[in-house]
Amino acid sequence: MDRNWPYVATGYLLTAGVLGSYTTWLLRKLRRADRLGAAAGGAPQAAIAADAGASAGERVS
Amino acid sequence: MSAQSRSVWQTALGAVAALAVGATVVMALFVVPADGGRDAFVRGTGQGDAYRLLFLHVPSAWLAYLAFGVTALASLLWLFPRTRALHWDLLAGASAELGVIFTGLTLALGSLWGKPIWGQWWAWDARLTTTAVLFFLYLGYLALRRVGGSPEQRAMRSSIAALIAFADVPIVHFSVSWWTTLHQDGSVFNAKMQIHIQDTSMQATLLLGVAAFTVLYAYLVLRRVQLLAVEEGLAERELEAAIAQRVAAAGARPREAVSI
Amino acid sequence: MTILSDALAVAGKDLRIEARSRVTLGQILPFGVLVLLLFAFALDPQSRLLPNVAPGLFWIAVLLAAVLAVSRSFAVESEHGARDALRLSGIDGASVFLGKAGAIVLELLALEVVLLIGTFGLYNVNVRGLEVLIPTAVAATCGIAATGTVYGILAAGLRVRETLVPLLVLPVTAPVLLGATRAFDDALTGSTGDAWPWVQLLVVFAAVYVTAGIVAFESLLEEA
Amino acid sequence: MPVVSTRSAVCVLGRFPALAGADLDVAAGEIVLLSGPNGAGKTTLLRLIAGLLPLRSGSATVLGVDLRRDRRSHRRHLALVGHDTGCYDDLTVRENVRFGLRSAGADVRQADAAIERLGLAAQSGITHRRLSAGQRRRLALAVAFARAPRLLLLDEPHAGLDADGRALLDELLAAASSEGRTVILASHELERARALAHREVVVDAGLLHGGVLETIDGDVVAQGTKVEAAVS
Repeated sequence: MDRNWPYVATGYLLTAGVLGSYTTWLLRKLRRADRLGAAAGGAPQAAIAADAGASAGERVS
Repeated sequence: MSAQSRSVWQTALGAVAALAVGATVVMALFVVPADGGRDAFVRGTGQGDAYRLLFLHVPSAWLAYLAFGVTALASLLWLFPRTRALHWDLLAGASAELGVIFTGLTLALGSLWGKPIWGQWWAWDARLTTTAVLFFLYLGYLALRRVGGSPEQRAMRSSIAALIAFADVPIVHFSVSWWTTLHQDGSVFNAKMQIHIQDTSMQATLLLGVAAFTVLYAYLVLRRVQLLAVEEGLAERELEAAIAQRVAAAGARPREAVSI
Repeated sequence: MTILSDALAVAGKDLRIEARSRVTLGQILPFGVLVLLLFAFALDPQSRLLPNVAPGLFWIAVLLAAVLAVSRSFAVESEHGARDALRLSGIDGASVFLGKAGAIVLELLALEVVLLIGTFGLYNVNVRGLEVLIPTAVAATCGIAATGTVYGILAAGLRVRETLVPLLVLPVTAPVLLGATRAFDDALTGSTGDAWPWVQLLVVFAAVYVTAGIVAFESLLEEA
Repeated sequence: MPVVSTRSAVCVLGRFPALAGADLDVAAGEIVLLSGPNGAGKTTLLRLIAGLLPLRSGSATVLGVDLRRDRRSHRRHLALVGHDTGCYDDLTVRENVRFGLRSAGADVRQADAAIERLGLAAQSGITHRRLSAGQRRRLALAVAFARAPRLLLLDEPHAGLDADGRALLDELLAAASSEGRTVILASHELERARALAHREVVVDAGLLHGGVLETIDGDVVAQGTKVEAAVS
């Protein structure tokens, strides 16, 4: 790496931070909404889908 | 498709997105050579390592445009009576949200690249300027989505706003690029954002980056729509319960005959 | 053509209200001139900077005033439920759009005349190229009024109207600011030939948004 | 063929079910009183009939138009006087009435007669801003009556009116009914309104009692016969 590495590092960390936190927020909210839905007599399969997807999503972040 | 198999698909999509993005990062940071080689960078004919930012910048920019295109398409499908369904509005909203995120990233990454190469954080480059206008256009769109009302009202309002914003994109792009070519400041714009592709690994990495971000977008937009749909469903169920409650409450009271 | 005569009735009503309430004359116009004055304070008037940037400052002042004019135009409709009365009257959405946008165009053109005189006086600019300045101003104003009216009805009746309208209108009208400023610049520096492509851009912009307004206004009036 | 006919009409304001299944029939020439506590859904019902609000479920037909398909084309034949006057502050009484007529495609020369009839002749050149609450109510009624609509929807029309104004309003409504025009009014002035109305429909928590016509037809009502509400 030449002397511009701080810019490159900032760019990559920023991207990881933004996309990672958005994904985490999204999946957490999905899980909570699904639990609420299930509590209200809603579709439990949606909750399963959310939990299954969550692990994949966290790898993304 | 059953919920079970849908969740499997989604998990797979998420995993592919994660792997592809990871692979892009590894390729971009550790595999491809510096632009023009170290000597070229020292001599000032190459961009050295700074250009590695473009492996994120270019896919982000592509995604921003794709996301806004999807928003416009979904809005059109909502407006067209034969395909009118609320999930198009949810898709438009989800896609615009991701579009704004990717537009923001594009601007930030462009600035980070511009500082070492142009010597300044911001240059009035046509594409950068257009992207900045886009960012605010869709920020306004997202603000409009949050103002309340029934789902149908929101869908009508936002789908028309989305198409108005989308119609503006070519006009903005055209006027801005015209403006910058007419009044160019010279030296600052010598370094173009394009990568001088001397190496197939660069090309492959760029393509991989675009593909990876596209898959990531697909995964995120699906999940976002899902979240919006669940929330919409909850609100809908509350409303149904409220209607039932009103009916029951009124029915419980004695109905005295009214005569005049 | 009932659409056009209905539009005239709506525009006449709006202009009559403005003539009587004097909000445009008494508040929006002074605001525009004030913006011109503040630019001079912010940029050193002693330097040769002001005459050079005068076209841009003029159009920024116009845009800010236009946002106020749009807000005012829809405040009038929501004051005593007039919007519902307008819907109930059975008047066509396209007429309402053309009428309200037309009234805003006339108000803004009047405002631009004053602001232009202000710009020439305050920024020490020589008047040249009126044959370019006038079509530029008309085309740009039509574009601004059309987008403003569409977004005005989108945000009408919302509590956040005052803050939402600028956020929606200003980015969309960015090409107008760009084009009108360049055309004015060319006109004032005497290279009128360079200005015509910009005027064409402004005409295209106005055509796109006037059409969009005519098509979409009915749905927005009814369902948004 | 009733002028207004709704079945299980559900109307939602934002996320609130303001109307939870309204069944209402109104025959031509009838004066129907909507009574019920605040928040029962009277205003919502009137706005639904006017076509200002969409139906969530159920059906509504007004002046022969199915509101599920078309909420606009019947509007030229009806007038709604709501809590707001629908007028412009900076226009005079005369200009407001004329604009109301003009925008409805009616003859603006009827404006002065309507103003005269509502007792606003002296205020004809005064702006809406300077009118008192009662005068504003009279102006709103003038705009509505000037168009001579087939269906009059009145939301608390007596509110703010003085004794003369109330008597005048009753007179106008009776006259409209005898001309075959239909009137639906929501009111808390029960004694006054009951004396005027042919039928009372109680709106309670978004539901209607006595809304459906079972035993009468338009003719009976048009003769001014008081009809007992058909209530289960």
